[in-house]
Amino acid sequence: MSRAADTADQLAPRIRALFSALDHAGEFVAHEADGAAHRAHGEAGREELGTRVQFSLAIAGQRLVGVRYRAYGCPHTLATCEWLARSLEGRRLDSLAIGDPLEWAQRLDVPAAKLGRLLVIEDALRAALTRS
Amino acid sequence: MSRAADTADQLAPRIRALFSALDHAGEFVAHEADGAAHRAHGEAGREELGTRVQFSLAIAGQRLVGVRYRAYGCPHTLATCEWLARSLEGRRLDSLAIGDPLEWAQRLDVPAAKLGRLLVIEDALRAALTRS
Amino acid sequence: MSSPQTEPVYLDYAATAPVDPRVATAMSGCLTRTGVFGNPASQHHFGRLARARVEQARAQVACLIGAAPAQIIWTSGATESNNLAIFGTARAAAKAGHIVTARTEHKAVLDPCRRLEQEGWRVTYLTPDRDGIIEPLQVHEAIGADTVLVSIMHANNEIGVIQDIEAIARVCHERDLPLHVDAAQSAGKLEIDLRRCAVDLLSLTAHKLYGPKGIGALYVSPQRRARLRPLIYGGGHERGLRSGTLAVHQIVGFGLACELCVRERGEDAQRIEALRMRLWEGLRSIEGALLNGHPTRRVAGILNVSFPGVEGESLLLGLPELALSTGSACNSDSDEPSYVLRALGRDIELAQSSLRFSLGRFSCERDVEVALGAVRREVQRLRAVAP
Amino acid sequence: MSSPQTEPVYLDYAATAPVDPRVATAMSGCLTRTGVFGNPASQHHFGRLARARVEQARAQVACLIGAAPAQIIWTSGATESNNLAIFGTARAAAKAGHIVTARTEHKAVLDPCRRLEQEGWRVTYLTPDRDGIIEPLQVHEAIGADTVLVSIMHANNEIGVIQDIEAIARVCHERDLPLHVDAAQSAGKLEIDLRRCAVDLLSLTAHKLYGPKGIGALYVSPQRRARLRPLIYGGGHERGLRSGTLAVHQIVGFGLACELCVRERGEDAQRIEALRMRLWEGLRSIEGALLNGHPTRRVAGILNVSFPGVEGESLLLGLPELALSTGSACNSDSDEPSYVLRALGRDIELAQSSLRFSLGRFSCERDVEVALGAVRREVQRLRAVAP
Ligand SMILES: Cc1ncc(COP(=O)(O)O)c(C=O)c1O
Ligand SMILES: Cc1ncc(COP(=O)(O)O)c(C=O)c1O
Repeated sequence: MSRAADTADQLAPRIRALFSALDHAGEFVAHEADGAAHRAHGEAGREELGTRVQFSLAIAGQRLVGVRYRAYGCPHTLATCEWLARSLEGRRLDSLAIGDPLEWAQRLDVPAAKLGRLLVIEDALRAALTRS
Repeated sequence: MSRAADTADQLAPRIRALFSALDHAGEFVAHEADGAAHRAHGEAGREELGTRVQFSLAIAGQRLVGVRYRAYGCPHTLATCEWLARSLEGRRLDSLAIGDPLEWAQRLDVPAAKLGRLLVIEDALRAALTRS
Repeated sequence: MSSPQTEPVYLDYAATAPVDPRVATAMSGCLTRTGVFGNPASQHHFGRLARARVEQARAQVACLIGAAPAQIIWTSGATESNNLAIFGTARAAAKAGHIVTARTEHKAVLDPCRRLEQEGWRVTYLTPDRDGIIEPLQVHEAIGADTVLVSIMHANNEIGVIQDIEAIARVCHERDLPLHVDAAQSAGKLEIDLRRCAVDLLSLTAHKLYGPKGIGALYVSPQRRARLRPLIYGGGHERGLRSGTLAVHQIVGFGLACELCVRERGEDAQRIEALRMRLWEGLRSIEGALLNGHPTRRVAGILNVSFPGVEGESLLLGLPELALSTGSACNSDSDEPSYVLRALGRDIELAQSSLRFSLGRFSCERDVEVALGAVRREVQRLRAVAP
Repeated sequence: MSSPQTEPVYLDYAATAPVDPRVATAMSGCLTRTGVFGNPASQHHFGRLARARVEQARAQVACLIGAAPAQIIWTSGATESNNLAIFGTARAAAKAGHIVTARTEHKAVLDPCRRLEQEGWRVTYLTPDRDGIIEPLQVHEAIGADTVLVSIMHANNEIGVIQDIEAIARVCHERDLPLHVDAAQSAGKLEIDLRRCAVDLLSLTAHKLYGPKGIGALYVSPQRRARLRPLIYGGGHERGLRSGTLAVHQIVGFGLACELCVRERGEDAQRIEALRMRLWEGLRSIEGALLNGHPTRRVAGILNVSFPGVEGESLLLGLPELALSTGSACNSDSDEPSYVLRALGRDIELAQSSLRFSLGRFSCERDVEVALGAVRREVQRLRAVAP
């Protein structure tokens, strides 16, 4: 069980901080994003493969007024979802650049071995955006 | 150098005691065994083979009135020479039983690996006795 | 998720146990000039003192398992012991043959077996039942004409399940085959009496029984001695089976640790078992919590539980007040969940949602309460986040 | 012959050195619950603390020899390091080849070579000159088309003679051959800077440089890493080259011992050299006393002297106030006198009449005076007894 890997050492403080405050996880609750014209959902991944992610977007005008997610996955996965939700909330859809997993990994110090997981996040987010 | 062998552990207290008091080593000195009718010498072994032993016997009547030795060899060799000298001194030649290396080894707790060295002692002693 | 104000609670005794203070004291008496610092191979005073301590420790270790001192070979730990047992037996064989082992063995058994496969050997990896048990009959059926060795562990390091080594030994004995047992997790915890059990090779390590890391032993039965090829040559220490200067302080620590186990095993086991039961009683009230491994055939200290719907690495990170291991072992080297749980037939999700709690001599009630509170909190939080 | 009233004077630093008290203190901080007791492979708090110490020590060891930390592989000592270097290189070769080494190497090099000979390898054992020196040209001439490895030690453990490793490394480099160096007796005592010297594999052990027994290292150059076959498998520690739980206290002790050597080597060497010179000045006044090994190309602490006409084992036993080794090593396993002295061309009698005095950090003037008095007395006594 105790293998030679150093996941915990590699965990950037940023990842730890995000992981410990997954404020955007869950559903929109009553009155949240009430003024939204519509909602959009997207999801990707499977528990058996280690990662599953859902995004819910609340859109009003050309603006993302709310971003929520649910996720099953490793700390990097959860933290990246939270970070994306925080950074996208309030942004205009027409000028939206979500970047890509490589860029996220760089910004958040996610190790290369975890890139596959970020791809699942990207799939879920793009699926939601496509429907928005 | 430091091998796994336990020579020092195997050294019986008896061997240690004899080794530290090699009283019969050397030559007969002035007046020692003066009354002896004759002397006999015997030797065996070679330094390069690890052991060399010489015995000198002083005989008076049918009695070994003096036993001396010189020896180059391991502690067991020196101790056995000393023990033989002590036990043979004063004994009558006609009833002399010197025993054999196996018996000496048992009496003195000499390890089996050293039997070869005791054979050299036996050769030297028998050579001297033959000439006495 | 809360931050630890103090040190986390240690629940990872199966990974390594702290050294017993009595053992540490004995060890520190064998280091500096004022202690027993000699090389046991030296023939002088200091060598003799060291040798005496080494031989005393050999007797202590032997006593723990009902062996004779001359049957104990010092190694650097159970990893080396397992390697010596497996490669040592295999390389002494005239040609490549067959080995029987189990999918749930430690890597220190599996990796040597894999290496031998690359050298032309055939290896049967037995699959245990859902509880982690290997039936002696499975071993019997796997043995073929070219089988050279059977290697089955005593207690498993991930799930704590105990194999019926006596019965497996009888199977091997019938076929005149040597049995190697990795007893790293059971020695000092379960009774092992080699007088009553035809084991040929048995691996031990000190650091799981409150001794130091980096020292272990291989028990070698008199019949096997001549048929074991050394791994490490150079001077002929340990009757030629393992060369290298003997680490006196390590050996002395191992010996005393064994003696303490002999004296205190009963008490320790009872107390630790009670703590584990308390822990499981608390954890099973968490919805879906699932015990991995046989419910009763287990060592006192190890409890492995899956929490469906919760990913193990995240669960661990969310428990900073606890120090334990996960079966998901999601790491940079491998994303695979525990191969042991997979061998029990757990699906990947369950395997990656597991935690291994392992308790030991210094565990207490409070540790269990802290663990229960933390796990309840974090499972709830992560489930709330999950889809 | 007199009985020791007190402990004998320790003159066997080449067999093992006592642990420096500063090292012992550091080690004892890595054993019990109140210290750094975690398994460095664990991902939690205790694992991280342990890992940090291990990596600090790796840097300390690397610094001693001018290597990068990633090039240091922990082992259980120089015996294992030598085995890993030699078997690791040989077994990675496609077929049996040729090795060049010397008759004066330690058994931990010679015995693996002998084993390889049994497996079809060819080994050239170079004979040194009368002073114990192997000329680089000898290595050059011994290298053949199928040579796979050259293994030459740095400082000899019996006579203290230093080989010109830099020059030998150049010879190997020209032929694109890896050079293994057993530096057990030189590390911490002589400068070793692998940035300036094309050594591929270098063996270290802690207990000769005031660290603990049972821990060592193999330096592996980046070019060799991928071409070395492990000896011990199971978990993939140390980049797959040496599996097994890392012994944190041992590694920490080794690391600090190296750091102390870096800081104090100069002073230590000067002081020890002066003591050795004093000892030799005294001993050479004994009739026939003969220095074994090169008079100046030697490590500070080792002095090997033959006393013709005196058998070594008896000489030793007659010196109960001294703890040292003899080249005669007359023991139950073997009656052969030192193979190292024989390789220098000493005849059997001289070889079996030798004593190895080895001094170290804690040796003092009084030790030398006691040694001189005792040796003079006992040589005289035994010569009086000899034919
Ligand atoms: C069952 C089992 N075998 C072998 C080992 C390896 O032992 P060591 O850590 O002494 O190398 C361990 C622990 O790591 C283990 O739990
Ligand atoms: C030159 C040399 N190589 C190897 C060794 C073996 O090292 P260790 O005692 O660490 O196994 C020693 C000492 O015993 C030595 O002097």
